[in-house]
Amino acid sequence: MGGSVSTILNIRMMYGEREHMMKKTMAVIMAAVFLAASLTGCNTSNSFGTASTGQAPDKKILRVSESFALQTLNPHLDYQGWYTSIYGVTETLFYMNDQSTLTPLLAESAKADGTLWTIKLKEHISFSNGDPVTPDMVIRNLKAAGEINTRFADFKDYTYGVMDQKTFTIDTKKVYPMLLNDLASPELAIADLDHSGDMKTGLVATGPFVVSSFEPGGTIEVARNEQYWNGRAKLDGAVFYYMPEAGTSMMAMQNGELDAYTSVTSDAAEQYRKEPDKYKLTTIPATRLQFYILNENRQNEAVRKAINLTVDAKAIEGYLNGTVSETVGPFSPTAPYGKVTKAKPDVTAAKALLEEDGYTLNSDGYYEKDGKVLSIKLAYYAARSLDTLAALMQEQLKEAGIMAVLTCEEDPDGTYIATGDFDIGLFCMIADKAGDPYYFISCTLKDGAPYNCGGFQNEQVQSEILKLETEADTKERARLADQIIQTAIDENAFGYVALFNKITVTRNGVREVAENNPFDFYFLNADTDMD
Amino acid sequence: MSMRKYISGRFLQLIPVLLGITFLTFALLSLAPGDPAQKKLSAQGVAVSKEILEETRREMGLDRPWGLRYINWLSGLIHGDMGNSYKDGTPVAGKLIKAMKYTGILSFCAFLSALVISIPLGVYCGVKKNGVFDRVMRWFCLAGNAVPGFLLAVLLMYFFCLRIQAFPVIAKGSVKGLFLPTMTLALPLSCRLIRQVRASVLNQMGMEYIDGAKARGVLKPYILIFHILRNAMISILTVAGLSFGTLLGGSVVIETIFMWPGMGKLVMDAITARDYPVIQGFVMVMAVIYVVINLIVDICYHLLDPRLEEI
Amino acid sequence: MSEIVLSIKNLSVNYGNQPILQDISFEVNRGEIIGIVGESGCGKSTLLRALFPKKPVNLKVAADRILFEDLDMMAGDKKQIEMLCGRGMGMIFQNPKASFNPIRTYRSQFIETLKSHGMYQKETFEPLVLRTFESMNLMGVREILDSCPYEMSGGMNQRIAIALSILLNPRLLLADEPTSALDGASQEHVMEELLGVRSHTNTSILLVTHNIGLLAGIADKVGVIYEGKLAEWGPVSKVLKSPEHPYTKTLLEAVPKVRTADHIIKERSSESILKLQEVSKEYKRRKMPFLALSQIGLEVKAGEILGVVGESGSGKSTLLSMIAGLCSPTDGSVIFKNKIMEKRRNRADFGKLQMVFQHAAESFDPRYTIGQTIGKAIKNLCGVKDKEDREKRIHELLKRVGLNPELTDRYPFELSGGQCQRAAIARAISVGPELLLCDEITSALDVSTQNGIIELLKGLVKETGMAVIFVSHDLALVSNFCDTIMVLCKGECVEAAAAGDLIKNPSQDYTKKLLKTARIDGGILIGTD
Amino acid sequence: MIKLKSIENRNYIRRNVILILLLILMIVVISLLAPHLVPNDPYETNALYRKGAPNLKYFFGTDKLGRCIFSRVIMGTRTSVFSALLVVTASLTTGTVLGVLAGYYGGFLDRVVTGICDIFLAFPQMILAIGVAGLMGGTMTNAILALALTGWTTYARLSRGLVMALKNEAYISAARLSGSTGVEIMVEHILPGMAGELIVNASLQISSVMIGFAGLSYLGLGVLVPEAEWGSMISEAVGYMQQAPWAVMAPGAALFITVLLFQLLGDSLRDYFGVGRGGYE
Repeated sequence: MGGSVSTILNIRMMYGEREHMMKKTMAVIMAAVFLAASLTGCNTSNSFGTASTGQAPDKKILRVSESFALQTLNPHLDYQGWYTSIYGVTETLFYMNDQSTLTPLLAESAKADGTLWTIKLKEHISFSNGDPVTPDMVIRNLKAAGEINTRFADFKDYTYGVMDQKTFTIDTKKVYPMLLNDLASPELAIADLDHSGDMKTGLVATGPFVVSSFEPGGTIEVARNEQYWNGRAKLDGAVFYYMPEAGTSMMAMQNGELDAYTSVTSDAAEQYRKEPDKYKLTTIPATRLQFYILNENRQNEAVRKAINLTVDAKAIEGYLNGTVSETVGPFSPTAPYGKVTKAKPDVTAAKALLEEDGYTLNSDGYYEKDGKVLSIKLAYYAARSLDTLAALMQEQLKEAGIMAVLTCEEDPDGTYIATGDFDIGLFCMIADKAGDPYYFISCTLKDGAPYNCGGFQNEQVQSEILKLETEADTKERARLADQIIQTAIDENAFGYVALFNKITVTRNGVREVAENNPFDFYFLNADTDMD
Repeated sequence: MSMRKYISGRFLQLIPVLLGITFLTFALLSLAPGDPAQKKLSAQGVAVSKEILEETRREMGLDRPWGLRYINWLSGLIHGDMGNSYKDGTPVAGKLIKAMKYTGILSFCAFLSALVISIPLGVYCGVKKNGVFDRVMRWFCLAGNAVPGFLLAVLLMYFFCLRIQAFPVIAKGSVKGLFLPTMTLALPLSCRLIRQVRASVLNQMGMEYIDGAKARGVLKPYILIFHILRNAMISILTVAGLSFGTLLGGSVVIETIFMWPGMGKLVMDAITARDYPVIQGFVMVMAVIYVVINLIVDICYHLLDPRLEEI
Repeated sequence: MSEIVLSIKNLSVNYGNQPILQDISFEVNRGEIIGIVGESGCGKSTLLRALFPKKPVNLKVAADRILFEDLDMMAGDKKQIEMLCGRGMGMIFQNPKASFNPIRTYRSQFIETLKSHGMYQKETFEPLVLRTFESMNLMGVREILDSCPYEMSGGMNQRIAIALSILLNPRLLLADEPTSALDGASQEHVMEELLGVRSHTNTSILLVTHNIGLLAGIADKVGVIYEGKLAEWGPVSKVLKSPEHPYTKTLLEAVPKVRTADHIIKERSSESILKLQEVSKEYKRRKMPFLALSQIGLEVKAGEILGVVGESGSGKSTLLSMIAGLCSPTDGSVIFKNKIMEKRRNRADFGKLQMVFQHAAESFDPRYTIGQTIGKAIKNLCGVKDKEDREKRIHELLKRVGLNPELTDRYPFELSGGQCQRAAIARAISVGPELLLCDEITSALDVSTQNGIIELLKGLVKETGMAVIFVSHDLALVSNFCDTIMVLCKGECVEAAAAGDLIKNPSQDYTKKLLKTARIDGGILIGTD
Repeated sequence: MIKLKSIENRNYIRRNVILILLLILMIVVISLLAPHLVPNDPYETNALYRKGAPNLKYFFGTDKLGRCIFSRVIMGTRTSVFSALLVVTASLTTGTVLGVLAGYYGGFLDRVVTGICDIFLAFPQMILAIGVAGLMGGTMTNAILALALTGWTTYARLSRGLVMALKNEAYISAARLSGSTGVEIMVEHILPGMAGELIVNASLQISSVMIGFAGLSYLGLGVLVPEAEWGSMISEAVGYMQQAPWAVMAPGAALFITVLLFQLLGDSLRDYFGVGRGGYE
């Protein structure tokens, strides 16, 4: 501050002497001073940021926009693993292929008897600095993740053992069939903890790319990992810009400054569909599910059934033009589990049900029973376009004579989810976390589960859930899961509306950016290419 | 009037204001719905069980009453540590300084270009009162104030980047990237400033000493520069100083659209993610900046108009 | 060059479409001082503005001939006329602060002016200014040049303005009431200076004023303007001694002269209305405590008129506002009918004590009519609830102060200065106070209306027997009708005595000086002692 | 004292002010009768005609969900204009009352009020508004509260300054001497004296509040999605500006015209009352 005070002091002196000098008219000098100051003001600024790397002529650099930016490169912290995986820098022991089935990556094979799992690593896997990946390093990674990531806290309690150069054992103390699915989550990436320093500026891992420059909370550039254990990346490198504003990404794409990006808004998608020669749009249902919980303590069977019959997921998918795909069950159609059926939407059948239950249509088109209009409380929160979904459902219920009263909450978990104060409760969450049905079922259908707040109680379902907890064979697990979910649908406790689409836009000639993989945390890989 | 005593006096006034603000923000944050732990854990929409939630809350120290948290935040502050951000654990001070650099540069350029635009135009309108140019400028300024910032930003970007390809869309950090956000901030600001400059110029022209100077046959440019503009600078400076404060608030909208990682964007994300330490730090820094700006404006005030002696 | 500097032949001037002056003709010879006198608003300042090359925008000037030396002002070429500003004719304004930009040093404004006329050389600048200042016995050139106009008093500003215009050595100097805003002492300096200018540089001066007494000591010829015409013109001795036009006669009588006849001591009841004991008041200005009043003691009996005289800044208005309760003394106490008055006054206290302010129009809220404001005073203090009764009392009051009653529905700015002051007095006496405080109530008025107000006051005192404290800077006026006089200087009471003794044998020399200046205004004129 | 301009100039300005007031009255009437003027239901979605160009049925075309933009703009007047008026009246009354009390009585009360003002002024208005709206949840009442919370300081400082100036006028002391109590003086003399300046600022603040609402809506903190409010309509339509420019232009023009009218009102009132340059932010 001292600086600016002194400059102001000498303004006063400057006025003094200049008056004496009085050579040229002051008007000219004043204007010149202002112009000079504003120009210098502008170009001092280019000394601070890194000028944007234009398209280097010979090198193949993929330019991508991402709506999230990392502060540090530590893959185990919170969700940062998702992004180190997107940047093609980190890999996990197993990964989910496009059919969301578990496939080995760094690991060769895994088998379990009771609670003891033996996992064998692949032969020639190595870090980007050439050091081989040892079981001991893998175990240290899993423990580190357990320490700092509360969602994987169990990993710090498991007991580990090293069998030989390539195999190690994990004892999970109680039967936990979903261990391999956990090992496939990007948070459990394997990094070289000895040479990555504090992971603030660099990261040594096994992925096809290495970090070449990283600006916390801003742009990150990756280059081809010359010592990649699994072949050679086709691209020379990639740049990931932090562009939170969807509109800006669209304009950058149209302006030729971007080659690909994901989570494309419906408006942008419609714009890209207009120019098929330039852009390629890939839309697949991903793992984020929009569903509603019907409160069994408040509405009887007939009303809930009528609601399920009225909500028309196909029409909703139409309105949200391309951001979501209607779904029957909570899981993506390509997954091996979640093969369930539900009744086709049929408003007349719904009305018949209501009339059967003693409701009569009143003058302004709503059903009422002994003087009271059938008004149901529809609670939602204004994120993940649940607000548009609520508005659309309100319109559809109106046709069936059901008056839906919308209430928007800022924090669903603190309000209607906790208190159960709703007739229909909208929610949106990731249903298929790592290629296994148990996670969603334990969150929404199990007794006392956080999102089982609609009074859903079924002895038979509870016993099936218990069995699912310990069932190792994947086919049997799928059958059990299907049966559980089918009962929930038949009992009209839940209504699965739509799965968010993973929309990826790529400039023509860009291939293999995991655009067909339902999971959000895969993007850049060795096969990604552009011409 | 000793400058140092005055400045230190003003800074002393800062202490109660700071205490007031930070206490108000802490109270506001604790009353607000939404739980930081919940926001942090389910950032990507993955639902989380109750125990994990409880544990994270304990880890973040949210289980203690907010009064207690306020006190140890204050004690931390005295040792110069503003605590760490909930979102990614990095120290708040670092994040704020980096964001401050970006916002500082953007605000400075916008403020300067606003001055360069509005002072000459304002003076011309004042001197040529009710001429054609003056009327046109009046409508231009009224219109300039009537366009919301984000609409102006998108229209400018659409026109400059897509239509005439003058500027790249992704130009964060470079001089070219500075032009569009500066213009979007500078235009509405200069609309307000032109009106103010015109008003103070007219005000000065009505003063008696102008007749005195004319009677002595002083030439027109001297009257314009040394009498009218010099005295008018006092009120121009006050309004400009105040508007610099709002600029420094980092107009969130402009920074989001133009990917300019300034303070506005930082605090906007912090609010949605209920990142209390960052919000606290931001509020503190803004209060200090605001008082400093007022101080500078006052000092210039006294330099330009020595009559105000009651320091 | 010809002897006649300026000759005007039947000039007529109007503002927009409102005629102000008609067929004015006169000539000004080199080195001659012409005095123009007339009531305020009779158009004497407009005459100066009409003569000056740069005219206000809506001033329309028509004349057969206006010749400045040999340049025809009406038809001459524009450029040359423009050049006259400052070089040919200088202008001195009534408001001393008007000639300089308050926050820029004199030096920069002097240089700027000289430069505009291409007369500035760096080396000769300071000696030139030194010589001119010496000729006008202004001391300390360097300090003056480096200080700012706001730091100087009104008088100094005016003298420096004259010095600057002399630097450009104009042939004619137009002075528009240069002294009316100044107090006695600085008035005297400015007059001497103007005489000095005439003798040193043989510049002729056109001096405009509303105070005819002033011209006696300075002007060679005098012109009297009455209703837009030149009612009288001639050498000063003829016009002042044996005026032809009746209006000039009334002007002469209205000038207050120091009354030397002995004052009849009215018999009064000994009951004391107001007593001040060692009252003093301290303000905080520029960090240093500024003693506005120190240890003032005074006593006023019922029916007594106390005159308080002092120059501006002597604390006389502070004294009044303290008595009225608008501000509280730092120490000492105000005793009203032997009850100590604290700062918090209730309605009963106000009922017995009222005040009239200097600028009458400003003492009325512009948004209410005269009737409403007076009505409110009656409602609050006399508790007269119903409307008709109040209406009747207002009419009665207005008649009593010599205003016709249908003025009640008129707004303050629709009344003349004199009428406003009478209405203010009506409001003050509406509650029948026992003490009336008058804060320079006549100094903003013309001499003729001034006498009217004084007569009204004397009548009211005789009628109601209330006491009056009359504050003024004009000793001559005060000596005419006050029973006792108190002289204030810089917050201290210099002298206080019965009017007669104070005039005849003043003990303090400050009072003697005041008397001398008061005599110049009125005394020389008639030649009595 | 109020400088009264020359008479014929004032008639011209008065005619101007009345003309603008009429136009604003028209807008207020539109917002009052909105539910009846609306050609079709502003909330009714029409899947077949999404982002449709303006035609006879939909004068301004339709938005992303096929809702009639014309009717939403008409309904929007109600939310935008009324909430802006609400904010301004709230901040005008609180600000003026506090400012006058602080200015007239001075002393401790004055220090407290200026202290609170400093605290609120240390927050840039937009950031405090975002803070309150963001933390308390994005509803209209919160947005109104947020903007009112930051708006009152302008009036408090303005009225305090004016009272300090008016307090020493001769007619105030005269009124005190003629027995009017403090409150009477404030109501009868001081408030009318300031009315001009306050009204000018109020009308200018209405326009900046409306722009503020639009900004809040753009950040998703303004009004709830289905409700029709110009700010949220603009921010939603900006996304598909290239496909359906009318979706942005219609609410944009409506906001532009209304804000322009209030600015004009403020400007001509300023000339009418001949008051100085009150700062409005």
